[in-house]
Amino acid sequence: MSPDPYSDRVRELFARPGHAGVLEGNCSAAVVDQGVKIRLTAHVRDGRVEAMAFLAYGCPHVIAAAEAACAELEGRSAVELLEFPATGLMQSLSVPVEKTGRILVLEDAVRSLGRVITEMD
Amino acid sequence: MSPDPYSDRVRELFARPGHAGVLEGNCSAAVVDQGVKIRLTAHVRDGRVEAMAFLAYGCPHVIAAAEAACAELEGRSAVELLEFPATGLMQSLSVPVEKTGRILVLEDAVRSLGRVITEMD
Amino acid sequence: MIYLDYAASTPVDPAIIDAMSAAMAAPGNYANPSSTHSEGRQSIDLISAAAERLAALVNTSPDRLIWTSGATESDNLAIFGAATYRQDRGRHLVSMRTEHKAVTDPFATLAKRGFEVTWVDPEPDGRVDLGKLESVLRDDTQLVSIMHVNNETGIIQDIGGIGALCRDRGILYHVDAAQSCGKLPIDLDALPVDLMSMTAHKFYGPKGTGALYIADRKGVHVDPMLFGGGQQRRLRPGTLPTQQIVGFGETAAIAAQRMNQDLAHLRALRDRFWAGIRDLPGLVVNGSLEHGFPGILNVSAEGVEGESLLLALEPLCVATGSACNSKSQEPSYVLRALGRSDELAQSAIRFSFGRPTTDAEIDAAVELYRGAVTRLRQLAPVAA
Amino acid sequence: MIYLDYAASTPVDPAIIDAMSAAMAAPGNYANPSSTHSEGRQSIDLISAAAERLAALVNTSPDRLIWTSGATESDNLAIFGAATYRQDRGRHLVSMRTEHKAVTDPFATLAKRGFEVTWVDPEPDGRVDLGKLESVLRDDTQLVSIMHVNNETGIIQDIGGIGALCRDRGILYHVDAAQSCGKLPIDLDALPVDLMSMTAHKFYGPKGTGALYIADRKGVHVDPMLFGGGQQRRLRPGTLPTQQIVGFGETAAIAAQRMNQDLAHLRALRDRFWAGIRDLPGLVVNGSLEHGFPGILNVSAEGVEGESLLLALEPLCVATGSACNSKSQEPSYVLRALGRSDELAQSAIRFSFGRPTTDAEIDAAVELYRGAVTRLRQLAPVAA
Ligand SMILES: Cc1ncc(COP(=O)(O)O)c(C=O)c1O
Ligand SMILES: Cc1ncc(COP(=O)(O)O)c(C=O)c1O
Repeated sequence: MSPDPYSDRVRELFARPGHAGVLEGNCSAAVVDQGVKIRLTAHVRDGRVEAMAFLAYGCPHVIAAAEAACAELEGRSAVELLEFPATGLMQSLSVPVEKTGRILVLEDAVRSLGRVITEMD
Repeated sequence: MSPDPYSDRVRELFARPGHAGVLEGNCSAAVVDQGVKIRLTAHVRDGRVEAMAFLAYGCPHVIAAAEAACAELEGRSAVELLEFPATGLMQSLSVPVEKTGRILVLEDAVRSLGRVITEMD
Repeated sequence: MIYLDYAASTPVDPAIIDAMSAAMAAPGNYANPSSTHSEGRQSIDLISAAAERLAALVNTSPDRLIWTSGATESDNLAIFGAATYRQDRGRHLVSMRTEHKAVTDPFATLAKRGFEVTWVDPEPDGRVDLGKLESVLRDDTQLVSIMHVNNETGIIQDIGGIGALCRDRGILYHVDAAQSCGKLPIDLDALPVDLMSMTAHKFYGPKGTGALYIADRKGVHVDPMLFGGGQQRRLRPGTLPTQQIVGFGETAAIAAQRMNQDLAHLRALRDRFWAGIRDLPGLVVNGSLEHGFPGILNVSAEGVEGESLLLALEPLCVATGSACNSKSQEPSYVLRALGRSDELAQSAIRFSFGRPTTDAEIDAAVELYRGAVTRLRQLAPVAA
Repeated sequence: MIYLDYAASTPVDPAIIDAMSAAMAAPGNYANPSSTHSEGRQSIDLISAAAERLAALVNTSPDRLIWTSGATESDNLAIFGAATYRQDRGRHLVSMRTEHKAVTDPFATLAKRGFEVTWVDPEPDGRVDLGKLESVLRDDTQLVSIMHVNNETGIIQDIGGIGALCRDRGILYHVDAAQSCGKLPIDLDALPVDLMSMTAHKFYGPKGTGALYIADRKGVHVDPMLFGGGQQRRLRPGTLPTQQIVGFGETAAIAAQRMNQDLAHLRALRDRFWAGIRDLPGLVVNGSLEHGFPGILNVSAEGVEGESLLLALEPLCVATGSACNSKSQEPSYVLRALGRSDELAQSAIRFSFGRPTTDAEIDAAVELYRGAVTRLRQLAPVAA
């Protein structure tokens, strides 16, 4: 069987990205690379991410990964953002190898956000 | 429509060659050429062919032409045999051009028979 | 599922399927058309009748047509065959980067084998400017290949005008008519065209059967690519696939009858679709409505990523890039040759309409497209 | 009409026609298999399933198979493709004059392009002597092509033995299996064969669809002949003809199931036929009963002209020479290579039997043959 290029989970995240949007506040990071554009915004309290949102221009895997990252990172500390590895997402979303670079752009954006939060402290 | 290579007349003559065989007597001629073998025998009276028969090894057009020639030449004089042109047969039997040489072998055989008859006179 | 990918391939008309089935099973029809016995001749008759029908569709004589396995093979046979046949006269060839890969790849290969290829730049709408074309023609030019209807944009080239330039100079003119054969009127008797590629599966016929037209004119000939049993005057050997050719013939006969009706239908659909989406901001038509075949509408949307757009459009079946390279992630080379930025080329969707397409499908497609573009723009960091 | 020309082509099994029809009309199935949308993927699935079935028939993996338009194209792709791919290592090639034209003509063309071709002479029954073959292999030999079952005589070559000689020396071995695929057991996993040509229409499948097996082994590769959309790993572009490939897959599945039964049936028919005619004087079997595929019996009759024999045999549909050159008036080049005189070669009739052949048809054929030979001998000047 020739596989559907998108897993059910990717389809679900792409169709209903609950974290799409912009959170007002001063924690935000944006990265443009590899034809992908990502902007992350967050509400931060006590060095922890209370809420996080994304805007993304990119393929379905990028959008799904951004949505999954936002959901996953809420409640985490800036340090955790700084060390955020995209590998977990690549696996759980079965991202094809040729798209690895694009998911690393998301990783970049998350780490930038981590830095922004750290610097604000 | 891609044509049947054999006309109805060729098929008829090939299927029922009434003049196939050998007539006992001393008027006979044989020619071997172009992969074709033809033997003609005749009953001759007063310089005229009373009856004529053929044996042939060759393609259907050769066999049909030999049968047609025998039928046509009964009653003719030796001179007529000597001048026998195969062109009429080629037309009436729609012989394809690439087989012209084979029908000329039949012409040869008829003319040889004409010579045999003339020499016997 | 709403299928708007008729430029990639089409469903086969039931009448055609019936004719093909009969050509495979009915006694005699399945015989090898190379055989001399009555059954073999029956197969030849079926093939001759099909040739008559295809020849009638494009107004030429049946003995000018060589059967192939599709337009890819026809294009290759025309280009390699004519280039090598005439290589002693000269080795300069002319084409455009907006051609199908089945044309550009053979030329690229010839360029590696000692031929010189000039690629003429298209005008912004994709058409070739005859003056520009004329300026690259040389004494040693042997072959020009410029298609009739572009598979991505639908743009229609002036094949009569191009052919006239070539004929004046004794240059062969090859036309890839994969997207126009059976859809637009083609009069090979009147056109200054030497070689034309056709394929059945783009106009409701079976996949895997094509034809190459070779004009009956001095100097027009192709060297064969395949060697074997002497079928098709040694130009293209192999047992003729009776059922495929019968299917192609039936396809041609139906198309000849329906052409005007089909064209009017496609124009109405295309206009309805465009009317439904044109007020969206930041849309760019790739090609032109005026000079385009109405079965194809290719639109880019600023600020929208193509792959996500395709997914957001489901259950709409449409194409980005041409069918033949829709798997690749790269922006269409055709649209880039038209001067589109990578981003704009990436967002292009080719909507292609067909006989079975209904107004209701168009309306649903309009709604899906408006929704998807709007949603993805909202999702993107830089709103349009 | 009594059809005994199954080696030329076969009627298509109704189950296969049904599968092909569904692949052309059912929603989704008709989509272009190159398209990414769900409908396109449905077509790919159909094609993958067909590849599994053909691969199972010859015991290899589906990704080793390239779809083509028939054995003629497979033979050309294998021979030109391997010869040019390996031309830097050497330009010596080996084949036999008893091969099909789809093999001998490509080699003859390569000989004109700077390759050296050695033609190994067959033994009187048509088989190759392994010692003789070995003696012509050289350090610069790159490719050997010797078929499995001969299309005129039915003789079976020892492809395992030939392949072993080649593999020992790093030479590629190509087998034209057009007449054996689906009829004799073939185990590509076990056989030392690098390239194998197959075609569906010789075993109850559709005409115009073939395959080329390319072994997964270092140094085994072919340069493509056609260029275009990147289909089939660029080895053979063009829109894949879903219905044709589905038909081929179904053909393979049925053949795998029926092979033993088919073989027993053919053997019984061939033996019945031979028993019915063998007492006629002056008969010569071209090939051999012992080493021949039982679906084919090729017999010459001394003193009988072939074309007249063919007509006298009506309504029997049989072949003189192979189907692909049965139109030519020349005696078969294959039989001449076996040492037959022109006259004896001319009189050869190839009887080929199939699944639908009945004992009653065999008995009628026996009567027709006895009658025709007897009558034509009586008609001939020099009786046998
Ligand atoms: C313009 C053009 N040329 C050639 C082809 C190749 O045709 P085929 O699929 O018959 O090989 C296509 C379609 O894929 C096409 O659109
Ligand atoms: C031995 C052999 N090779 C090749 C071919 C050519 O096959 P196709 O008709 O599929 O091109 C045939 C049949 O004609 C054949 O018998």
